[in-house]
Amino acid sequence: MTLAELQLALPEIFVLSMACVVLLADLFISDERRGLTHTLAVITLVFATILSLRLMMAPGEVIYGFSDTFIRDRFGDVLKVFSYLILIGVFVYAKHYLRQFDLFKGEFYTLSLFALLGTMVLISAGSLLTVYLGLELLTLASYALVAIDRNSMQGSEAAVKYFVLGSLASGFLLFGMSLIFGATGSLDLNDVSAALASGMGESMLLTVGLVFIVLGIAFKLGAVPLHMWIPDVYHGAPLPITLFLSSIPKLAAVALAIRLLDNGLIELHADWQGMLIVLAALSMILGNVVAIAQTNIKRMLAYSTISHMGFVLLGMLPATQQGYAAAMFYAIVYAIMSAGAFAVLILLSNKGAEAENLDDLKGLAKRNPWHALMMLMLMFSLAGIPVFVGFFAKWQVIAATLSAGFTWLSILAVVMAVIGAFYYLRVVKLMYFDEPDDTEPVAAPVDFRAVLTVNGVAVLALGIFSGGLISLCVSSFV
Amino acid sequence: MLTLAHFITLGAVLFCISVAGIFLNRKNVLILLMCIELMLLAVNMNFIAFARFLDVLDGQVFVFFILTVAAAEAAIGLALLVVLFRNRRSISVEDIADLKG
Amino acid sequence: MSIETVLLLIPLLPLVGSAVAGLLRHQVGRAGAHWITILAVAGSALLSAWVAWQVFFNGLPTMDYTVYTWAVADGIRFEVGFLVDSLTALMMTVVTFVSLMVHIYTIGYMHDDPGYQRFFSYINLFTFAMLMLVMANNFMQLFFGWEAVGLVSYLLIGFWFKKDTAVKANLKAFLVNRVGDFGFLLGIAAILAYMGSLNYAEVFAQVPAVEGTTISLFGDTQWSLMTVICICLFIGAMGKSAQVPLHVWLPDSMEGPTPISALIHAATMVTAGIFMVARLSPIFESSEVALSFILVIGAITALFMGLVGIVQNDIKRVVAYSTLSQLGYMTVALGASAYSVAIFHLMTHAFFKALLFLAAGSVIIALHHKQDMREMGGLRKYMPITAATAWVGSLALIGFPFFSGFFSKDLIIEAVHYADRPGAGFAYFAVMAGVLITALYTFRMLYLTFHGPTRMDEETRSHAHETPAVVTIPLILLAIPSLAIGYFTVEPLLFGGALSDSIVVRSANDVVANDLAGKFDHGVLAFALHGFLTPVFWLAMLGVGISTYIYLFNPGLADTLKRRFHAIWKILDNKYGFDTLYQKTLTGAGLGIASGLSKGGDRTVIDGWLVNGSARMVGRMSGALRQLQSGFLFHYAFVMVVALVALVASFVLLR
Amino acid sequence: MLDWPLLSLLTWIPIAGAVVVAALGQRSPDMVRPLALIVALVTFGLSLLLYVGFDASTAQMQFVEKTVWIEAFNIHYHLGIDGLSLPLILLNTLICVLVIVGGWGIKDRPHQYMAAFLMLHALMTGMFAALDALLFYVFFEAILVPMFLIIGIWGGPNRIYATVKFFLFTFFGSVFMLIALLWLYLDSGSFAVADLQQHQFGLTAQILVFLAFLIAFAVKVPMWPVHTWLPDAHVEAPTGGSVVLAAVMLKIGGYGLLRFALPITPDAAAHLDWLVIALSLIAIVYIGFVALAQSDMKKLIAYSSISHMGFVTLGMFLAFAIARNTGELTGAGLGISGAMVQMISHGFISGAMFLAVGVLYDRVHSREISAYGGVANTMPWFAMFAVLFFMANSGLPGTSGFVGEFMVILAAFHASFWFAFAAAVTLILGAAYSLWLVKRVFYGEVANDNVASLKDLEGREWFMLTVLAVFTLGLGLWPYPLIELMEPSVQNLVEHIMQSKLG
Repeated sequence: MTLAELQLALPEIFVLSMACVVLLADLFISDERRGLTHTLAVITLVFATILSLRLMMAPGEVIYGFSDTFIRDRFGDVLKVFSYLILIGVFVYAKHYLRQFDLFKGEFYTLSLFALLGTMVLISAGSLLTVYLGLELLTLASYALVAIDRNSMQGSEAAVKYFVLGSLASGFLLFGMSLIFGATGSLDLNDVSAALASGMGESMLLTVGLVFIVLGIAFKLGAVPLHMWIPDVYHGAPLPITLFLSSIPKLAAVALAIRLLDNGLIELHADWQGMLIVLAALSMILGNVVAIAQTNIKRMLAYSTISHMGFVLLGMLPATQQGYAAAMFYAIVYAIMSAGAFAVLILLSNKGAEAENLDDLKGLAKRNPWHALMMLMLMFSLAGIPVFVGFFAKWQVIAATLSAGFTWLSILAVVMAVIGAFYYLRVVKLMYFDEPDDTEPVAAPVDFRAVLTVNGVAVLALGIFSGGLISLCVSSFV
Repeated sequence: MLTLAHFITLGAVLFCISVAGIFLNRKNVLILLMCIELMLLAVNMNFIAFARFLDVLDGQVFVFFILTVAAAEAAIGLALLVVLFRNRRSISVEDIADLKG
Repeated sequence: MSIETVLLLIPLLPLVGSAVAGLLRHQVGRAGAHWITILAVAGSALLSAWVAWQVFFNGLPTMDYTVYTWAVADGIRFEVGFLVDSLTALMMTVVTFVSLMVHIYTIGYMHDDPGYQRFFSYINLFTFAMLMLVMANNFMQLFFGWEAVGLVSYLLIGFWFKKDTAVKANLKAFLVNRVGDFGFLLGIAAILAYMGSLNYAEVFAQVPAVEGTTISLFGDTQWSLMTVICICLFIGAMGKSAQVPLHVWLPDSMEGPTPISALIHAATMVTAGIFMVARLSPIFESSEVALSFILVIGAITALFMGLVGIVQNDIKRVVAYSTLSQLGYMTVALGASAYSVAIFHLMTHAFFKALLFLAAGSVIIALHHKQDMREMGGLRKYMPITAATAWVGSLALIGFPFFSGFFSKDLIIEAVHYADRPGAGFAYFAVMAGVLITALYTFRMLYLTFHGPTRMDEETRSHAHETPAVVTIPLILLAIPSLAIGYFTVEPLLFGGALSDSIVVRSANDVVANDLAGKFDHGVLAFALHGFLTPVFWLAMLGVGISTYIYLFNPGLADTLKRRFHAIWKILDNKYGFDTLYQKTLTGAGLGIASGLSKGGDRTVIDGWLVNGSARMVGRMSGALRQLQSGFLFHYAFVMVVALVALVASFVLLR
Repeated sequence: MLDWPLLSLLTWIPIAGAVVVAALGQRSPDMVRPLALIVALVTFGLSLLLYVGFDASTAQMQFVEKTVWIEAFNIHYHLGIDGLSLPLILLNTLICVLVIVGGWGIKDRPHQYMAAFLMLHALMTGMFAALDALLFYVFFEAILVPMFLIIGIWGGPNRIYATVKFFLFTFFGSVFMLIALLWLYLDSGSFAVADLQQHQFGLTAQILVFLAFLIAFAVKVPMWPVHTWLPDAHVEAPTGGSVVLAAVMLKIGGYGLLRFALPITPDAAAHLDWLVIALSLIAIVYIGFVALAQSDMKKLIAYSSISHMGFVTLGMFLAFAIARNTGELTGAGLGISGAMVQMISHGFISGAMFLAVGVLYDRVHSREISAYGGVANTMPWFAMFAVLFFMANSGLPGTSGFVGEFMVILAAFHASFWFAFAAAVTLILGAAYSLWLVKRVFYGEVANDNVASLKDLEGREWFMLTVLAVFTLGLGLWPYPLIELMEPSVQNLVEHIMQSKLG
């Protein structure tokens, strides 16, 4: 372990230390001054951003460290930077909610930062071991986050369901890893890849292992048929937690998929491509169709997540740079859009009552035109309508699918996008075409409104100037 | 003579038992936690067997990490169980089905 | 002023007049409106007369030039241009003269109408449109004028738009005309497709080249191109000139004010079809089949529409059916290749039929818009000028020697007699029988209106008196040509070659030159005197006699006959059931199809099943699939395991 | 002066205007309407500069602007116009002014209303000028958003169904185009329309791509049987929405067919022209009948629009049948020019008819034909305009409605007698439904108190109807300038589509 290696992991080390600092500092901060914890956490993220950006600006070769268990590449840096930025948003959104619901405590920040750390480790994982550790760090923190409201029936139910199913999925993943290890004799992803390339390993063992691993990935993404936890957890968890779960872990899941399938198991591409096709098709169909019948907007967005993850998988399956870039772009964009959408729900939540029914959105355009406009843009973006960024995401993954020769799958995808548009339109309809039940104007702190504005406008700006982000993603896979 | 196949089979059987336990058990959440532990042990069995037969130490190292994580996982799992019980006065798996549809 | 300017002014004057009277109706007021429009029409009438003078007497050569290029697309030039030759000059003069008379007459007729300015605007616009039609040098402009006169006719029939019958009639008129235009447009399209131009001269030059062309319409049957074109074009003429079976609109068009019945539905617009066929004689000459078709259609119209005239009681409708019948005569002449005779009859008919309509209108004014002849009678005592002019018109109509109608009608009969093409025999019978019938209904009308006992109520009778000068002067001015124009123009027009630059007849078909010219060997006077000896004259006299007997001396007989021949009377009274038939089949079926397609096709199949059906299906699927999310942890775990087993099975075992 | 990036200005000025108008709405509502009008007028004025500077002797793209947009995919912000797009842009900017004037009386959220329309028109200008397929697609789809809101917010009682149907229908069609464009990009490596038009590829692929384009544009046109969104959308939309929808938005489909389907996949178009022709003729006849059966004025006009748009698609696809049947190309250009003229003319006429219905609706609040009768008694000037426009709708010579139909029917005869025959049926049906409506609404005795209390046109209405009347008559009496403008482009297109692209 050299100093240079430590420098590679500087952001991780920084976030870890700061997570501990926040944990400790929070103990000494009185409830009235809890804002300090928040500020500290945000500052952590700002500095982490700077650190990662510094690494990103450095000449962009792939560097391995810590006995090749750690990879520093542009892909990782970009994902990390977006993770920080989105998490800043999550923190700002969450603060407003936590204050109103008497949940404004340090645990949220500590757990989130640890989850972020898990994400970062996962993103930079170069070995099955680090993959596992990152993943567990992320998920264990997430389980706790879901149950952060200790008095919530729904929250505890969601947490238990999440925990049991998540552990089961981890078990799948681990079992798969053990088989891959058994077949190749290595935990290092590059070595696994090299071993496979040299024809090593029994194919039976490998394929069974691959199935387990793919299912583990699918669970993290929430792809059908391993999606069952998503609606219940999204529904049961408090809004800021749902907001968190729908953004950062998605980036982690994409990283997980790319690290394992591309870096490690690219030789088995023929097999996992087939599996991803099934998962992607089922996710797009089930997610979009079932979302239509939902009246609870959290559940609706949960099913929408499922369908979007189907689209992300589309980008994965050709195993091309263009495809990975598309999947990465999609995940980042989805995280941004989803964060914004849940933020609007937080905005609408009043003391003691979450806005979780679609009807709560009624007449928002009259109550708060500006934020209704933001929500409108987010919804059209989620639906994949140009010029919003969601369109560019869909467009790229469909291009990837087409380039792999799966015309039928791309047609299925666009047809499902049309069906999906229906429920996003319903949100717009409620906001703009219906009269409000509650005419009270919607208020929120200035930082909340500013971030939400940035979030909404980003959806438009990233669309109009999508070239930059696309180039960034493409350059991650050169 | 015990071959690798025996160990892997044992691992697989353990894994299957644990998985079956998760979806067959309808009463007690605690049993689910035990099944999860069992599943991790099945994986450990695999890793150790492979490490031994392939003569690669990595697998054994991995097992240590798994054990550690399993402990953390159990801790969190039990904590969640407590929360659940506090809220519902029941830890029956059948009873936790408010969230659906 | 160059001749081009003059020609441009002729149509533009009424257009400007129309725009001013119509758009600035409040500014110019009632008097302003009629002065402006009458001056405009008078101006174009004078200029038309001057042009006609130049053409007929000063030997002005045929003018064929472009006024402006309407469009150039795909190398095809669409132009607005004038073709001025003898035929055009004649038509221009007739149109503007009759129009002028009607304008003047309107001052009296529409005196109390609130839509006074609007009416003048419309008839001025009509004059413009009709002039554009007759002056056209290409098919597109012809179609322009064709539809534009249809538009004005629509507006004028529905002039009293509060009257339900009027707005029904104008819709009907427009639609029936559109059926004709449908054919007409196809004909034009065929001409462009096969001859590559829409200019008359260029098309005429192309005719010999494409004459032998055949096209297949149904399967492999080959049709002569020229026949298809001619029949298509003639369908247009059938609509505009109200030939059976597209005649149904003309009687109903009498719902409009009488001046326009005279101008549009007797003298000018309805003869556009006749004019068109004559103008396009080089084309029509190339298809014997089409000419036979024309001949038969004309004959049917001439005979059967005349018969209906006998049973009508509305004075305007009698004249309207008479118009139909006379248009049939003109069509027969066209079918016999006697285009010039048709045009000649067109001209004489324009004068005497306008006269008859205006006379009828004069009666209607006097009786305060009562039109039923059964409530008239003996009016000659109250309105002598009207009665006298009506007599002139009637005598011209029945073809009494020396009256203008005599020459034209007699020559048509002769032409048919000499024509030898399929259908000519029937046509000859029809036009001969028509003479008897014409006399019958014409004198029935005269007697019922002006002679016999007065049958009006007291109130009406006390107000009945001769109409003012604005009404009677046009009557007199029209009576003069009705009486005399035939005598003076028959020879130069038909045999002097005055129309020879515009009408082309193949020598084998040329009955006018081959057979009729001989009749005039001893001069027009001899011909007219000889008219008293022909069977035609005696047929007419027979009709007059029957009429006189029944309506003047034995009024009860009409009712007896009506009862005795009730079946026949019923058929005639129903106008052969055309209206009912169309109402039931075309209108009924059309609306039936419409609502069937709307309800069954659009709302049920496309919207109900396909569009909303698929939306409903997605909704149901959504409801069903969400049941899978049962809420039970063990179900969720089970699904994961099933997925695992399925994937392992499909990717490992089934490989 | 003409160095200005006119097309960008035309696209972005109204967008900027829309943002300002929307932002201003809260604070100074009085400023909203004049400001929107000024923006619309400026845009219209700038579009006239396009007309002035346009060189009508060439089929080359003019006023071209090109910058890299998405480098990774070789996508450019590439604008330019030729004779096919210029008339549509002019129509668009003109209608924008009229719609802003027409929306003067909107009470509910006027600032958003004005902003939505400015946005809508800007996007349409951009779409007509886009020379990069993806840029085109972006504009093409983005148009849905403001229109969705316009119908949904300011629409009638059943507006939700109508606007969702409108949105999903169009979206459904367009996603297939997206796949086709992506496939073409993967095959050719470019999104530039010009490159795609030169790209050679096999027949099966062409047919699939063509069908994808056809679905997308057929929904927009709309062609039978994917037309049922239009009547609903029209009925529920506010007057301005209906005007834009009919006057400009329907043209997108026709324009797309000309710009994409025909030149990119000419061989497939030649193979499948029977399909388009059949659908067009069905639209003309079938929809003509359906229009007869309507009792709602807007629905009737909507169906009449569909029927008239049948001429557009018919005219565009005649070329191949003409070439097959006669062995030469005379008439092919006529058909396409006719289709273009029909689009422009339909813009004036249908826009005017919807405005006319709006005039009545503002006063009586009913669109049912049976709610009226004898309107000519109380609104004589309005009746004059209405008769003019409905006559124009039935294809009266001298009005613009005639020109396109005439040209297309003439061209159709070159292809087949029966094409022309079926197309000419509109002469009868068109007159029947148009004039029957006139009869029932305008003629007759005053039907009820509502009609008796009607006031004749006021200033704004006079202005809008007069402008449209002038254009309707002007184009009908002298279409030369318009046809001259697009003739080189049309000829170029005909030549292009006659060359097989089977590589």
